[in-house]
Amino acid sequence: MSKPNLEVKIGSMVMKNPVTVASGTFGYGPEYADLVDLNRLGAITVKGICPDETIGNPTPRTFETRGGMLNAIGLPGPGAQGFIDKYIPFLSQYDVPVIVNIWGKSMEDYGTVVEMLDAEDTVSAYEINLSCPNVKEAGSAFGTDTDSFSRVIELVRGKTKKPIIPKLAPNVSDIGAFAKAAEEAGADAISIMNSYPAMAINIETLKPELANRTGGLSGPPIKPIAIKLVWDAFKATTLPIIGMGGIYEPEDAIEFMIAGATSVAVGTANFTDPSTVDRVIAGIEHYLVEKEHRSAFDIVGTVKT
Amino acid sequence: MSKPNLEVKIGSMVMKNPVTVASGTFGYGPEYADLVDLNRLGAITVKGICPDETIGNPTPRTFETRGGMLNAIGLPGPGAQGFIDKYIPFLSQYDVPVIVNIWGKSMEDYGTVVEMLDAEDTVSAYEINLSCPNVKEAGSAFGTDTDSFSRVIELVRGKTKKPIIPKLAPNVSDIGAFAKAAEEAGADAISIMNSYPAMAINIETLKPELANRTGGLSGPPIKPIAIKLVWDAFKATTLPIIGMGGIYEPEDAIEFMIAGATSVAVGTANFTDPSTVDRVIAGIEHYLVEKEHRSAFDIVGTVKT
Amino acid sequence: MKQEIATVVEHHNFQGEYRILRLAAPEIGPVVKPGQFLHLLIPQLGDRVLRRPFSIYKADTEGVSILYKPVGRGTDSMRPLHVGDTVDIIGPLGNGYPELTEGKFPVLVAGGYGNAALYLKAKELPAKGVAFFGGRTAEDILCVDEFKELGWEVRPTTNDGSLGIKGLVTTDFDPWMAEQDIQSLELFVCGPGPMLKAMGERAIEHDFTAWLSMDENMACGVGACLTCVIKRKITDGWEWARCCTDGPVFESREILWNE
Amino acid sequence: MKQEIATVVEHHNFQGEYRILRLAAPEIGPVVKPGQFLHLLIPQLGDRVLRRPFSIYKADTEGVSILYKPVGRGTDSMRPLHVGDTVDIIGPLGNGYPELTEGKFPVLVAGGYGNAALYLKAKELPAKGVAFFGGRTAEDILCVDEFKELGWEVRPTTNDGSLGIKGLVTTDFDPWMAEQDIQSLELFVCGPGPMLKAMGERAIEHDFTAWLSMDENMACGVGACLTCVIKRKITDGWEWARCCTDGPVFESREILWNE
Ligand SMILES: Cc1cc2nc3c(=O)[nH]c(=O)nc-3n(C[C@H](O)[C@H](O)[C@H](O)COP(=O)(O)OP(=O)(O)OC[C@H]3O[C@@H](n4cnc5c(N)ncnc54)[C@H](O)[C@@H]3O)c2cc1C
Ligand SMILES: Cc1cc2nc3c(=O)[nH]c(=O)nc-3n(C[C@H](O)[C@H](O)[C@H](O)COP(=O)(O)OP(=O)(O)OC[C@H]3O[C@@H](n4cnc5c(N)ncnc54)[C@H](O)[C@@H]3O)c2cc1C
Ligand SMILES: Cc1cc2nc3c(=O)[nH]c(=O)nc-3n(C[C@H](O)[C@H](O)[C@H](O)COP(=O)(O)O)c2cc1C
Ligand SMILES: Cc1cc2nc3c(=O)[nH]c(=O)nc-3n(C[C@H](O)[C@H](O)[C@H](O)COP(=O)(O)O)c2cc1C
Ligand code: FES
Ligand code: FES
Repeated sequence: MSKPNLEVKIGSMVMKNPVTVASGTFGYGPEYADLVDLNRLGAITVKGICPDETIGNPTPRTFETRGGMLNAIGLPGPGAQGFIDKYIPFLSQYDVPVIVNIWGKSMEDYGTVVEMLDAEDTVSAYEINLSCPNVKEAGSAFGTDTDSFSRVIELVRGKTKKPIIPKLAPNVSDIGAFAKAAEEAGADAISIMNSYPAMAINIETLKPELANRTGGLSGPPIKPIAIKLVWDAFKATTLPIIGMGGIYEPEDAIEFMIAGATSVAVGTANFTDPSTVDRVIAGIEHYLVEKEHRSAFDIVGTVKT
Repeated sequence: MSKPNLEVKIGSMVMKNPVTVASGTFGYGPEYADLVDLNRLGAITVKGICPDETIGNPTPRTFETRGGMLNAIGLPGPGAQGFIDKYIPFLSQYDVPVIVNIWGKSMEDYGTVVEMLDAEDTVSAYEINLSCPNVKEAGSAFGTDTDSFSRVIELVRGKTKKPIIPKLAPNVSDIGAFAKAAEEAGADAISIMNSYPAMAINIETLKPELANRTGGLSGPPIKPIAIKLVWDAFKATTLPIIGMGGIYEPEDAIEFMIAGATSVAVGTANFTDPSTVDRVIAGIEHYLVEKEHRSAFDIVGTVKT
Repeated sequence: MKQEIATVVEHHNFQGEYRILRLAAPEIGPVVKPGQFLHLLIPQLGDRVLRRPFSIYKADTEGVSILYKPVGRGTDSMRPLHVGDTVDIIGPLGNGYPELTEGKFPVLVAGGYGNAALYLKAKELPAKGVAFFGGRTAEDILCVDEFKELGWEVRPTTNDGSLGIKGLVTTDFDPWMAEQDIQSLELFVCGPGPMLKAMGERAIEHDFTAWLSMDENMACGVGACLTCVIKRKITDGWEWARCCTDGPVFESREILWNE
Repeated sequence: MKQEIATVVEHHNFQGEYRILRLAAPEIGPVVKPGQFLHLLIPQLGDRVLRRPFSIYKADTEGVSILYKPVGRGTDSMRPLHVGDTVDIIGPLGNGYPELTEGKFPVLVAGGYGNAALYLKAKELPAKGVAFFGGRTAEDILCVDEFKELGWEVRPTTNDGSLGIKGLVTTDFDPWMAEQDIQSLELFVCGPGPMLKAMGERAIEHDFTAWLSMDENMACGVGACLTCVIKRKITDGWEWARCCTDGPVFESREILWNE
């Protein structure tokens, strides 16, 4: 049998396979370059960028929980210009699309950061972070209210022709409404899910384990939540979905695709085992061969319900 | 040092210690009576009861996930009269308050079930299930919209003088709003959290692992989510909170109390180890002694933020 | 029903891929009835939280033995258990098989670990009868000599013909049954779903008694969670019955099979 | 930086509660610089997903050794590792200690597993100097003979006086320092936070160089997650620096200590 076609498309962005990395778990590219063949990835998704340099939250910023972890990194970063100067030269060496995760402290920021980045050919698409559990502005303010959610997307839509991919907040009762809103506001795809608002308290010190007090839960614990959100969104929209949340094994990624994700992102698993992306890509291919599919797209949303 | 006082109060209901069991994970009492000394519990919370006998969902009803489980039992039960006939005689033998978890297919049902049960002295309090992820009526319909949420509570309030404890849905953006609404509607306490809407798909059969397609995630994975919800609710209301979600060790229960829970419920852990409730009670006592507290209430909401 | 921290006293290969695990369990051992099971918390199961049910193969005043085959996450993780390790078990659970009805002729039908589940019953039954054991290959036919020693006539069938007759259990059972005083048969069955169903159908069609030990996924094992339910016929329709407490053994007429 | 599946070739008690783990790691071993660390994925860590960082005690063409003390979930779970088991490691990580500045006199200051982290540096340094080792008890003062063999003067201090001087490292260091040509000292420090801070303060006050190996919790270990950051002074204020990649070794003047 001939090799299956692993290629998928997110708007006009072509990914050579469905696998990218989750923003914030893979730095800006160079960090894992010794361990992961970046050219093998479907896309590189970088840590959140806003117009200006930002410092993020105080430490401790992460905490290990049963099965996963909490983070409240708080979106530190070099800002749009800093990103261009420090990382574009590196990223442009590779033959792989780059998705820049963007955020803002104000609604305008989302427009500004796109204006600053859009001339860079290396930037292939924007993932719009509307769901950071650790930064008030980028999270609850825009991500859990469909009105401001739509307005941010429309604003970004007005600034770029590149694919825009709002990243949805998981802590909503009706993710379908946000998926639909994203579609109507002109998004090319959506990504689901960000880490889930959570908390841990040290019972000896009585202090929260994170300096930010609360953080986002990620890793295997959230996978069943993410699978449902992807399926719910899949039913509500025709937009392609980038699914993530606890992908550790190829089987996890395949499950996301069957639930309705066109592409998948590996997040926390990079910390546990940087070879995860490689294994996941190989595992998806193997599954397609075994099930005699011609293309990765054949399994998207095939859940029998 | 004298023994600390483990007693806590949920409205007018006195619990000899803060530990109860989570509805649906402990049957109606007799199931675990060989393994757990029921008189040792702070309260027994029974599986959801509605006015009529109900059959629940088709099988498979549960599925093991990384770190926890999904369930879509779907609230089968003997109905209010069946409960009285089959279980009240048994439960009345024990010196322990009984919390009956109630639900309805319609708003009226919530009133009816209380009318049917309220004459029973053995029934000490009602936990109002407004958050079942597996039964449309008892879940999304009432639990994620503050208006109908309040109306159900007001309706139940009108039917009984016993403590009423709405059980909140976790999949909302602002749990504080529900906590406040519960307080205003006349609730005596709130309980947090129900299992989280989730899903798993078998990648060989392409079928959801649960016959109901989706279910609720419970066990250790959800603990950090539950801790945050409890803390958020604690800040929004003065009502006592029954905290639950992934309590496996005494430390987990203590963490819930520090976050703001007056009482805690052990759920999925009963399946793993029926001695959990016993260990948790002993562990709370031990912690109070070690930290030189006089009463369990001293640690409630003491998180330093 | 008791929860006991049991020490591993024996753990090794039994036959083919099957392994035997013997546990010191002085509280549970003495009270086991044939057809009951244990709910076992597998140590080192990583991030998995549920127990796994296992039929009790042997039981005495000192403990219990089970036979298992590593087929998944749980059973694979049992391999490294060493003599001296401890295992948290709850048991004995379930109703077990009833007494043989007066005047009936006992027949055992089993597949895979079902053989283990029937051993205690075979030992207890006053009248010795015929045991039909089915499996994929000879390796799946367990304890033949032990049943023979108890005085049973053992008739194996294997899919590949590597032991006994080639075929399914029914390949051997059907012609045999046709020559018996059918209504005097009383079957005790433990095996995979299709075997249970095949025997159940025959029991109803030919009007004999068949006690089927149902194999359903379990969570609590004690009747609390309502995971393990099957449809039990009642006068006007059906109700759910819990395999863990109302079963696992049901008479064929009680069961409403899912389509 | 490489990811390698390394085989355990040695694993036993080293001293007191400390244990030594030697891994065959032909890819990582040869490229290790003093002060670098490994990021180790602990097998059988149950439901925990993060790696744990360990300073490299010894390294050669065939592999690496680490010294650790079981103090928590991760290190406790390393106990059952057997010779022949495999462990997934990433390394070598971090910048390691810089070369000794021309004309400076080398001083090592360590506590606990910090001794291990300094051994390779001690071995590499051209000039042999003085090593101050602090610990709670004699058991926490590791590798004294090994450092002596390399030609170092070893001066232990213990909180309980069970070895060397009773007190903190500073109890011995301060009077010693007062008698030296202070500005010619160059310190290489690895130990708990308070020790790092104490040495850093002295370096600034008395104007000598002190290289501090910072001990921060890590998630990725490779600079991607921004967990392990500390405040590094810059001209107009401070910036975050990652201990895993920008460190773990920083010069005392770089660090803005948290209040
Ligand atoms: C009453 C009873 C008695 C049993 N006695 C024995 C015994 O004596 N020896 C023995 O080896 N096994 C026995 N089993 C089965 C055993 O409990 C395990 O479920 C089985 O060995 C697989 O578990 P696992 O964790 O290895 O695999 P898992 O990884 O949990 O599962 C492997 C696959 O099997 C499926 N599965 C798991 N459990 C069941 C089940 N109960 N029914 C149907 N499908 C299932 C899973 O969904 C999965 O597809 C018994 C089960 C029951 C209900
Ligand atoms: C660069 C570096 C080198 C290290 N080298 C060694 C070594 O050579 N030998 C050795 O035994 N250990 C070393 N450690 C520490 C080691 O990585 C483990 O964190 C430590 O042993 C405890 O891990 P655990 O999983 O056993 O405990 P856990 O259960 O994870 O933690 C126990 C307690 O320690 C805290 N803790 C965990 N890690 C750290 C940390 N890095 N800093 C401060 N507090 C922490 C936790 O918050 C918790 O309170 C090093 C750490 C770093 C950052
Ligand atoms: C340390 C860390 C940092 C993260 N930073 C970002 C970020 O900058 N922007 C963003 O949209 N999501 C961020 N996330 C969320 C992830 O991209 C992802 O949505 C989430 O972790 C779920 O996937 P996982 O379970 O595979 O990790 C971060 C997650 C982690 C663990
Ligand atoms: C098998 C099962 C059945 C449940 N049935 C009910 C129920 O009838 N009513 C209800 O309010 N919650 C029900 N729950 C939710 C639990 O009461 C609890 O809120 C949830 O499981 C979180 O706690 P845990 O993580 O400790 O299990 C059920 C949970 C499980 C696992
Ligand atoms: S397994 Fe819980 S009721 Fe049977
Ligand atoms: S541990 Fe992730 S950046 Fe250092």
